Parts: sequence; C-alpha cells; structure tokens
Amino acid sequence: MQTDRFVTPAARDTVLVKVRFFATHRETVGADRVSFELPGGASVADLIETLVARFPDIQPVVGAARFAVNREYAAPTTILHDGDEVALIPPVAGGRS
Amino acid sequence: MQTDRFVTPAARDTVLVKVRFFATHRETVGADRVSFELPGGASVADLIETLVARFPDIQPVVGAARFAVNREYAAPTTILHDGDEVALIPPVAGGRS
Amino acid sequence: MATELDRRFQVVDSPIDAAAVMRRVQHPGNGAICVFYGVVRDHALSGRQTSQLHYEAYREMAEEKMTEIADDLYRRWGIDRVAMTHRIGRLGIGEPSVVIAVGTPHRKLAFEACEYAIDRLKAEVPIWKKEIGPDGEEWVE
Amino acid sequence: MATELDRRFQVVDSPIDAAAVMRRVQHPGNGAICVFYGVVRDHALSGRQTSQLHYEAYREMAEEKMTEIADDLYRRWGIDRVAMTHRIGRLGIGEPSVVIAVGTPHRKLAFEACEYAIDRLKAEVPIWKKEIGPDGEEWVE
Repeated sequence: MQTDRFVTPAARDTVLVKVRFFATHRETVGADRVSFELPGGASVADLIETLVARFPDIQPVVGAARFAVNREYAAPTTILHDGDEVALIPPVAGGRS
Repeated sequence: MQTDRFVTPAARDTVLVKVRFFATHRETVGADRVSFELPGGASVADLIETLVARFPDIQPVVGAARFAVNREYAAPTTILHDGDEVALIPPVAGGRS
Repeated sequence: MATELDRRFQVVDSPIDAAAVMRRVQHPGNGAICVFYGVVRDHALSGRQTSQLHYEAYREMAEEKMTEIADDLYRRWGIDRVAMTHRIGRLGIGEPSVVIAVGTPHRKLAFEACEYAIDRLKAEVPIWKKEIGPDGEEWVE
Repeated sequence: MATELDRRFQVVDSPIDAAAVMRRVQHPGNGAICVFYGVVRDHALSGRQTSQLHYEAYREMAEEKMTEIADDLYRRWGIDRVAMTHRIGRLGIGEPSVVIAVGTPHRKLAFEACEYAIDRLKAEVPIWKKEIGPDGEEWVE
C-alpha cells in the first residue's frame, strides 16, 4: 500500500510491552506494572536499561533478577514483540528451606 | 530350705509359656493363643518342635516364620523362661509395596 | 496412660484420622511436614483384582516396634516429631491402612525420615494383610 | 474452565484445604500417597525470630510453572496424579504455605516424585516471601 511509505520507521517499529514487578522490585518501583514503549528489535536487556534510567533505585537489585517473557523464563538477549508481558523475577528463597 | 530337696527336678524346671498365632498360622492352628509347658532350659526351637508335634498342619508354614519373645524378635536358640510370651511371626508383606 | 504422646504410635480398628496424626507432630519449629499414606489399591501384588484387604496385627508388639522406629529417628537425625497410625480390620479400595507424619525444620529430612519410617514399619512391624477378591482370599507374604 | 483438573495447580489467598488437594490425586490404582506441607516456622533462615510471613506470587506464571512441573512428572515417571496448592498473603506460624500430593502404585516413587516436585517448585515457581518479625520486615532471597 502506498501509505506504508510515509510511516516513519520509528513509529512503525515501536513495541509496547507491559512490565510486571514483584516483591522487592515492586516496592522499589512503587508500582506492580508499568508499560514501556521501545524501539523495534529491542531486547530484554534493552528494556532493563530503559527501566534503570527511569527507576534508578532498582539498579542495586536488578542484577540478581531473572526475566520472564509471557510467563516463560527468558534470556536477556530475547527480542521483545508488541504486547509482550515481561516480568522481573527477584530471586526466590525456597531453594534452601 | 529342707523342702527343696523333695521337689522333683522335672516339676521344678518346667516353664509355662504362652504362644500367640497370627494370620495364616492362626487359621492353621485354629486358635490365636495356646499355652505350652516345656522342660526347663527349653529354647524357641524346642517349643517349635513341640508345636509341630501338636499341630502338624503348621509344619509347611512355620519354616518362613520369625519368632518374638516378649514382643522382641528372638533367635531360635533363645532360652525360654516361665511366663514368656512367644509369638510366631509369619512373613510380613509390605516390604515391596 | 493414654497421653497424646502415647497416641503417636497406634494400631486402630476404625478409619484413620489423618488430621489427628498430623496434629501430633505440630511444632512451631516445623518448616516441613511429610505425610505418607499407604492406601488399599485395586490390584494386588499377585496381579489379581482386589476388592478388600483384611489387616491383622500383633498389636502390642506393633506399637512397641513403632516406638522403637521413632527412637531410631531421634538417634539418627534428632527428629522427635513423628506419629504413625496403622489400621487393622477390613478396608476397601482407596482407604488408608497406614499414615505416618514427620515434622522437621527443613524439607529434605522430612522426606528422608518419613520414607525410612515406612520402610522400617513394613519390614518389622508385625501386621499382615489378606487380599479378598472375586477369586478368593489369600494372606500376602 | 474451572474443572477439577484445573484446580490441581493453584495459587490461593485463603487457608489451604489439604483434604481437597489430596482428593485431587485419588485413584483406585494408588497404593501410596505422599503429601508434603511447607509450613511457616518460628525461626527464619536469617536466624531471626519470625512471627508472620507474607507471600506474594506472579500468579499466572506460578500456575503455569506448576503445570509444567506436573508434565515433567508424567514424562519422567508416568505419574499423572499430582496436585499442588500454594497460598499467598499473610500466614502465621504453623500454617501451611504449600501442599503437594502425589499418588502412585508403590511408595518409593511417591516420595521421589513429591520431593522432586517441591524442589522444582521452590526453584522455579515465582513466589516470594517476606519475613515479618519483631525486628522488622525483609524479603527472603
């Protein structure tokens, strides 16, 4: 379609993801979910960078977190898609007890 | 004491034991407990011999039994004392399930 | 005589109150409780169909043996929160014949001690079972 | 949607009905049922006294992960009789935070699979706990 040519690359490639926070992260951020708009092709690692820029207090605790994309554990290199649900998973304690 | 001399050795040395039967033994003997009078110094093995003489049907199953004297597992060589409770313990099944 | 402690090791002739067995191991230091149920199942070791089991016990010795097993749990692991109840008489499919509960601070030990207890119970405690099915009755040995 | 099968893997915010968890693994082929209770205890890993725990879950993922663990029980051992319920919110000492039941024909596998399930759950299922005691509150990591 002709109209496609006039959409800017930035607008076309933007992905909107929902990020969920739990436990110590939730308390640090002060919210249990926040939506982020990221450039197309952004990875989980890129999201974390954006996240730390917006919530600097989370930096000390984010290093120990795992990540889930759509409720599956995912590597930081995972590319995000529009509508994905990303969760920061702080360490779970139960392994020892 | 003088009277001791006139007690016959046989009478003096007799022990009375109570024998208990369970499960397949109980059904074979047709009773759950029987008392036996045995010569002093008799062992569990001697008791079993007496038992088989009185209840021949028990012979095929008694070989697999364990024995308990006063509710403790006991070897066939264990010497019995007056008033002992002897039990024949058929194999228990649960080891596998 | 019939203190709560005594009741930790019981042979009973009515349905087992599993909640009561668990209550006997309650302790604020428990982080884990492992409960084992031995249950009457529809197929016997013989492969034949079973409709009922009949359990018989040398009750006094059985309760003494259970107490000895508990003493060994204490000697091996320092565990003093264990309770065992074995039922005798006729049981239908799905009914528990034995319930063992073990409470410990951490979970690994709860599993290990509970499995040890039932293994010892099955090997040493004088309780017998007879399978009753469409093809007749037989003591299981 | 809310069939009995779905309810086998649950995060709940009220006291766990352990009898209901057990009912979900009932089967005439069961010879053994192993039930694990994770319980709030009075001393935390930190060694500090605890009076309450607060549990928080990523509920949707937690229930999916429990289902995955159950799938693995089936793949490894052919076990399809497993149920797990984890409670969230505030719990006092002695209250169960998690109950797992596994039913099998023979007992050895019931213990092995139940321990496997709780080990996996503790490592993978996104549920966190905060210790609340006289000295303050802290997320346990």
